Amino acid sequence: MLIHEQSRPGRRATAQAPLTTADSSDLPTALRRKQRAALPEVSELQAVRHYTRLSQQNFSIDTNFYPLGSCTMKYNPRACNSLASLPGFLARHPAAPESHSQGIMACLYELQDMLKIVTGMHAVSLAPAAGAQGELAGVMMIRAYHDARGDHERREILVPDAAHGTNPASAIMAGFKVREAPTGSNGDVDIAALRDAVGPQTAGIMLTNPSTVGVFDRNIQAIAETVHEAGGLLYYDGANLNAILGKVRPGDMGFDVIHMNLHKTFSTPHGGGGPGAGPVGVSKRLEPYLPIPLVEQDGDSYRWLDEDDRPETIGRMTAFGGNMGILLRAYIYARMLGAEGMRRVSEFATLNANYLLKRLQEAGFQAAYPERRASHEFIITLKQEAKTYGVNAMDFAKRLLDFGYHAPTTYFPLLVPECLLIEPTETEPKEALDGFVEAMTQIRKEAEETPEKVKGAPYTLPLRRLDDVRAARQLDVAWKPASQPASQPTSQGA
Amino acid sequence: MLIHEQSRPGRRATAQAPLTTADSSDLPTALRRKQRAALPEVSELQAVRHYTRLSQQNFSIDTNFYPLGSCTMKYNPRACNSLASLPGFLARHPAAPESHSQGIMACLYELQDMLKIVTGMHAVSLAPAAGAQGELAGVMMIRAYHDARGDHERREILVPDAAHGTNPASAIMAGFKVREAPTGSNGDVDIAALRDAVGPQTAGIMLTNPSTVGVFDRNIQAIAETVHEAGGLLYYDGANLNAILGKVRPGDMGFDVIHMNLHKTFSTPHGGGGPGAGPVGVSKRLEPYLPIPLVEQDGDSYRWLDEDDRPETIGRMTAFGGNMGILLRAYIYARMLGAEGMRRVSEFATLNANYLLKRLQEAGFQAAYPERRASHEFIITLKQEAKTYGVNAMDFAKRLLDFGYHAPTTYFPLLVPECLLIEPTETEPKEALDGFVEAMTQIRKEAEETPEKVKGAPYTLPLRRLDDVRAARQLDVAWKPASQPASQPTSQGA
Amino acid sequence: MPFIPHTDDDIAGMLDAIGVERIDDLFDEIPTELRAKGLEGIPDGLSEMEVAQLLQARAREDGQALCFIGAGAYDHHIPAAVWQITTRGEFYSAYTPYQAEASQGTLQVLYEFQSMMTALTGLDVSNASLYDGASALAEAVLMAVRANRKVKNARVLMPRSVHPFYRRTVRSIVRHQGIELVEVDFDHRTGQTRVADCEAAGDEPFAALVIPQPNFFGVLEDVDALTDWAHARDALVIGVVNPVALALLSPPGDWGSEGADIACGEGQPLGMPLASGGPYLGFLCCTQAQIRQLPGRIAGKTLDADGKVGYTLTLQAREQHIRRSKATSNICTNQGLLVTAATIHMSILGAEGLERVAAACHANTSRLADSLCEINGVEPLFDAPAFHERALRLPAPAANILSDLAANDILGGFDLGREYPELDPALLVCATELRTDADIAAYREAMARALAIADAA
Amino acid sequence: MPFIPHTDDDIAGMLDAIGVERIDDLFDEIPTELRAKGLEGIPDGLSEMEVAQLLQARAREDGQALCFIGAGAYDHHIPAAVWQITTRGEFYSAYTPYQAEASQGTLQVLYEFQSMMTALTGLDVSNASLYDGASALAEAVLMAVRANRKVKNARVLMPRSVHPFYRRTVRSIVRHQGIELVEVDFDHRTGQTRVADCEAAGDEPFAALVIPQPNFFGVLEDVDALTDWAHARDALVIGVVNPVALALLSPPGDWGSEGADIACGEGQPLGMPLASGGPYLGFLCCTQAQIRQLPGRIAGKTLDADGKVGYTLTLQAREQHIRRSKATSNICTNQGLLVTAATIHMSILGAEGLERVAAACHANTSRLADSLCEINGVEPLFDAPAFHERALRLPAPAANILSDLAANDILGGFDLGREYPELDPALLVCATELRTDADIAAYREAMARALAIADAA
Ligand SMILES: Cc1ncc(COP(=O)(O)O)c(C=O)c1O
Ligand SMILES: Cc1ncc(COP(=O)(O)O)c(C=O)c1O
Repeated sequence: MLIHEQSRPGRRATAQAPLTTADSSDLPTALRRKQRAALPEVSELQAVRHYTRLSQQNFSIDTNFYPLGSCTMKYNPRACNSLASLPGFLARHPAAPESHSQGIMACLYELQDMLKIVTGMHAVSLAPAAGAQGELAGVMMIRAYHDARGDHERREILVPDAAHGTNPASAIMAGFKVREAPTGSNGDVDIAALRDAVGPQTAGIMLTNPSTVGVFDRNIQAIAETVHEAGGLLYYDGANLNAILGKVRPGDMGFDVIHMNLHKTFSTPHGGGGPGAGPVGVSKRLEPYLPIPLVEQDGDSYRWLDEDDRPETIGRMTAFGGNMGILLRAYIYARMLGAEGMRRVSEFATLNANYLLKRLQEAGFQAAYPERRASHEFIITLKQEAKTYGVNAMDFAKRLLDFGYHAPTTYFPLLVPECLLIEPTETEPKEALDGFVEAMTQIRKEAEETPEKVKGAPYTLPLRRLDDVRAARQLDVAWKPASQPASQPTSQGA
Repeated sequence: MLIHEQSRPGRRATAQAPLTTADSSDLPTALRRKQRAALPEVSELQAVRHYTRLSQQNFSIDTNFYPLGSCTMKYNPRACNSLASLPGFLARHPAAPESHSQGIMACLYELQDMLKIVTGMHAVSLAPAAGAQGELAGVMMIRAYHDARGDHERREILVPDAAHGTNPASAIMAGFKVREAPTGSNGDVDIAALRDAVGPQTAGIMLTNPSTVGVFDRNIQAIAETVHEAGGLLYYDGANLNAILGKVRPGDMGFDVIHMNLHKTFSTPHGGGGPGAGPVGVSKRLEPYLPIPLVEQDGDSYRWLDEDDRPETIGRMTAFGGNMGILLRAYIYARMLGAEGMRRVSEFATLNANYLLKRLQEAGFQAAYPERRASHEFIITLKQEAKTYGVNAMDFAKRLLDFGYHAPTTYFPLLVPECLLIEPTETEPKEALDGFVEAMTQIRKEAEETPEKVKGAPYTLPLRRLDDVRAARQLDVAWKPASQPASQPTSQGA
Repeated sequence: MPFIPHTDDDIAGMLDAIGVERIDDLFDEIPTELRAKGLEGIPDGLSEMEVAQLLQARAREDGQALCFIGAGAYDHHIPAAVWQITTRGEFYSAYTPYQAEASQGTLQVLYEFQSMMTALTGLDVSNASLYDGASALAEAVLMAVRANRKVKNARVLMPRSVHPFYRRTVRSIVRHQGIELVEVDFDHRTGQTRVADCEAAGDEPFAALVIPQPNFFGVLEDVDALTDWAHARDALVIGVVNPVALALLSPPGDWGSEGADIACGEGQPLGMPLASGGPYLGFLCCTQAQIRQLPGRIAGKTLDADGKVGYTLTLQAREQHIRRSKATSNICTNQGLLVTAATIHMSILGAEGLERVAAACHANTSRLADSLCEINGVEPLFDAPAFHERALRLPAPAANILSDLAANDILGGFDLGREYPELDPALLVCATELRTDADIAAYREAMARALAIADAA
Repeated sequence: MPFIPHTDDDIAGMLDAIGVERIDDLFDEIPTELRAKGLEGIPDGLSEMEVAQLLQARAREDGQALCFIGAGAYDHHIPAAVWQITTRGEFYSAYTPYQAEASQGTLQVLYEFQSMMTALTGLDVSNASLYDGASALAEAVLMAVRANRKVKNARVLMPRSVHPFYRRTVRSIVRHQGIELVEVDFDHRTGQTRVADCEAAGDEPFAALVIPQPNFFGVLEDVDALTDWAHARDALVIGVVNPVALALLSPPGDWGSEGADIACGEGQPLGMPLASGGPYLGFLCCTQAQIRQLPGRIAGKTLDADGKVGYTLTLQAREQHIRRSKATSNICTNQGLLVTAATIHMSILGAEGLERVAAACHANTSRLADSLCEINGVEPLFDAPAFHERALRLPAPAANILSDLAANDILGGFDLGREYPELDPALLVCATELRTDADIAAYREAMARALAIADAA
């Protein structure tokens, strides 16, 4: 039941609103609202009960193993939440003067610094609000670089076919054309095809390494050389940083610009779809273009750098400098890990992925790249199962929910048919991985014996399988009052 | 699965313990632990996931209508939790000097004051940690009073047969004998029997009014007179204060001493079995005996009163003066309500109870006291249903769980056969009451048509009906390691 | 090992199963010369206790000054229930609800949020959030240009009375898509954007007009006239609105004779703490006609296999993960948790509660402005009805006054001269429902002192 | 109406259904002359916002001084996860788990808590909490007297080295049950309770001996000798223990040749904030033989109708709601939410984590004591191994020194002379793992200054 359906006119059992209605009669009538907005009228208890019960209908890290590939669903330490929510941090206005901001600025400055070190980049801006915004900032900096050199013909960005959808979309937003770079059958970028693709039109290439097919591209140096020689720059999609933290640095691989999804590698919560944070790091030649604001250390204190300090900046990505609360959480996480802890992240993420891959292979599942090491994630393809039993990747995914496991990413990357992209992360114990293998094995047995059962899943959740087609065809994206309610005049300041 | 069963030796994936083990080698070996305690070794994620999932297996106010009679399960405002948890309050050591305690002492002082006003008593102590401890303090004060007067023969406390079990148990702890006072067939105390029962041995009587049968004893003045004339004192069990808040005051009814369950009327959380707070209020003649500490206003500041200030005090009930965090929550709640809000509490609690009673009666259920008004709660008896369908009160209770309603209190008070004591509280909307009536009606229909179905309930919860007899017969009250684990020496300060 | 649950036995068993000797072997596809030698400069790990001590000290450092700055971020009371529920693990640690059956909590919240935002804005549909108000405006601009089939050029009229940071953000984001942002000046007497100012932008057609309500100065625009004027020129109208103000003000859907086409803004006033500027929540609503141009997630109602009502992400063909380079936007991760907070916040307050909050802010800000204007030399900058913020002319350099006030732990407002040199010295002030009479008196006193000092100097 | 959801329509409909005209009619069984006329003196209701402002001001008033007081309440680090989970509505707002099927969360937590407490104390069974450590000791005394079948008299030996507030509480609670509490002095050189001190209590049999470990002074008692001595006299042994200290110290179940019979104490160090003294958590464990004398709730394992494992309250025949006047105690509501916190706390820290915390407290307190004893005139009061607390002799009146320190926002310890005049002037100090070297240095400096002033005066 929607909260709106629990609403009753005149109900407002909360202690929240000011007890009296202040005078607002000076507001011109013509500009006033004529009828109250149809927001729910419920008691505080009803709201609490409603949203508490709704929350229970979610899978989440805090309740389930969640091996969603490319998403790095690992434990979000609770300390990050409580410390980022200290009153001093919550109360600070974004336009507070630097005199009242040194505490948070110290955190931000140190975070910039740590991100520089782990990525091997020359400078970092924390401004972008998520990975995709980091990408946009990144490709805009590439554009600014070429433009500043008068190199106006470089209007094409290469993007591997396996890349995340945000990569081409971001390139387009920055005014580029997108050209696909094919993935070879071994999972690495097809170098020959790449050589053919680069040219004077090449502004750059967007890669993630390990790539979204879950392998580390062994030719990365050759790729970098190829692109650089053609006059292009290399963009690193840092969504997969969890695989290499402390092991290999994008800067050392030859990348010129990188974004990081702090809501992945640095374990800030995903929140059911954000907020995230997508800081960007750059090599020296791109530094002038970094989005603002930046934090600079100035003797004993910190100060903001803005347009005045950075006249070539690509500018501001949001009104107030980014998702500060998320940056704080990432900072707290990074301080708890330290250098040693960061290295362990990638080591154990990789150990878990390779172990799980191996166990699934032993159980008869087919790896997309059986000759390769898994990075922090890997792909299995169910095309065999789909063909033999008529049970596809989506069916497996839905049936997994019945076992209490969130499904892996399905049908991404698109180039592998019936694929599951599986990322266990380092915070899951071996028992969780073993349990997952058991469930997958069981489902395959079901697919063989009673395929309809798998195709009808899920069964144990609050709802059975949902009809996506209906949702799109019979669009209903907002509750509307049955009959526009009888006009309730808003208070006229009485 | 128990958290212990998820434990693996050597697992400790938390950032919690100090990173190094400090030296403790100076502790004498003979006094040291020889073997580590068998506490679980799990990761922080495992603990978070385990307890989050466990929590989801509870019914609670925040998720369910919970009409548990005598327990006043109403909305616990979230503000009470967050404000009582302000760092300044959480950090204060109980032995902090008064100079560092004026903030909380102001709250406690005002709470004492408000409780005096709402109960009509002369003075209040916040010390008792729960209702039962308040009762103990109360009867101890009665004893101290008689003892101070040299009235050493008064060793008997009268307790109605319908009283809560804590009443007789508390009287016994204070060294009294307990004599039952019978309830008349109309729900009021049997006055004639009472008159016969009082005498020079009478120290006092423990009553709650409205009583635990859910009616207001109309003879309260006659009772008071009878007991007072016999030289006894009147104790008011304030568990039912929610029924009369702002409507009638125990002090005005003639009571000499009262405890209040702040975790009922003042909406502090029940927490799955506490903590509560059971302040006591007294008439003037009992004031010297109040348990300490008390807060006194002294000009512009507040000071503690302890044994030195109150030489006749019955003393200390806990080491540090009570459940302060709960007292703060009650204070916050009281301030949000104000006088008007308090009156509304009893009005709407009573409205809800009488409405629900009426609707249930219309649906064919039998009230225990059909001629009487319900107070904030009422009793229905299912003896008819038990006889006709073989489906008893417990079966109804269990089946209600399947409908998402917590069961009312069953088999209490004992004098009404197959009873359900139902207390909807004022914070539930009419829809919740109507839904409950529907569920009850449906269950009665099931009892008639398919009694086995009701007797087998519940079906939709994580577990079916639990075997209490087995629990008591094959006692297992603590997990023990399968084999005492191989001796793990504790660190010797290295 | 913080957060890593592997025991020595686990590690040995797992390596054995994989068939390697040590974990490092798993990285053997990385060219040796690339392997990072170390993380010099990254400090050693700290226990949670140590980090807590550090962060507590830092948070204390920033103090809790008395805040009279608004300028797009408002210090409202947030019911305690909002974040206690929002941070429940099931909301906090869930991903975007791709598996609808395992995400009904989040999905229903999104649907309810969309319902509430359409109710507030008076438009047909809402997305499920963008990063913040400024980036939402950028998306609105892009969307309007795409959506306007009648006007083929990509000119967008952007009043200077729109929040300057919003204008900068829009400029950053849309600059490479051939869009021309045409600045429209405001009337320096009233602070309003007049139709005449718009007309000064020239005769060329334009795809959209942006209308802020209230505008950055808190001044109320004549939204009806502006809307009708733009519509008469085949342009779309984008309203930039404050959702709390909408409890009292005419919703974009009611502007002019046809209503605005798009509304966007900052959701922060709906239950988000100031928190240095984020995470906040951008919202974007539009008419049914434009829904396929709307960027971002949208939750829709549907049925499950048993015919029960449920919710799922819909119209995904607009999005990057399906459409890639042809998507309406690159947005992926958005502000889901803030949407949850906003939804709970709105359901607890209801329309009447929001209305009371809005009225209290309005009254407090008026009282503050009146009180400051009692001081010699301080006077209202504009002569027009205003809401929520007030622009004041100062008799001394604003920067000095502000730093004087800050030294007394009063954040006195936003220095208008920094963004509008022609208005210097001037201050934009705001007093939400949280500012008491005593706070206002304290500000007035501190201001009087600061001005006296400035005067003496 | 805060928290009351009734609309005017609801009220009218409900009154109509009941058949009365107004709500007040429902109170017509209350004699008119008793109806309260009003609630004069109760202030008007405040909005949540206003109450928040008030409480924030009050909490600020109490500051956050640097705390070196222990004396039974310890300032430990609490993992952030503990209270974020404990305050989830399903734990926070549930009742005592009477309906087991609807309360498996709470019941399993209780069972796990009992398991952890038996592991820590080395005893067989644990209840599911009492109010606090002091009232738990009172219940332990009552229980021992009931349980001891061999000794019929009700004498209990109570060392003066037991926390003075615990002794007072025990006295209050048991005074009317014919129990004689016999005080046993301690050795003024070592601070320990010696067997010889116990023997001074006379030859009469006694039902139980209470042994604190560590004792109030932080001094470690010779628990083995005391336990064997008491057992040789047919008395039961009650250990009063600190659960964090138990991570390092021999558990009561191992004391002497047979082990203590009962252990009780304060659970506060297991995840509860200082919070002015409560709510904390009393625990009580005993041997299997005594289980039927154990007061309070006990959760037990059982099976459901399908044979699945579940948990339920058991042995309820001990309790007041079944046994009424014959119950083992009157306790009903206990400290369930704190049990939840403690259980989560222990599962996050584990035995090794608790051990490290204990060792850190021990080392910090030693460092603090050593550091203070560098100051002229400050010296250790006792010559014996100690844990967690240290008693120091001062060269000046403790009260003056403490208030001097407090003026510098340092809470310097517990004034021993108040409870033990013969020790005056002396201080009991404690530095938990949260006190840094800088904190200790700050204390030392402040103490030196305070003593210099006292000396000069
Ligand atoms: C590989 C990859 N790149 C980019 C992104 C986009 O990041 P965000 O969702 O933070 O915008 C994601 C995340 O979904 C991703 O997995
Ligand atoms: C009528 C009555 N009296 C006394 C008590 C005991 O109060 P507490 O549980 O707080 O000890 C209760 C509560 O259970 C009760 O309902």
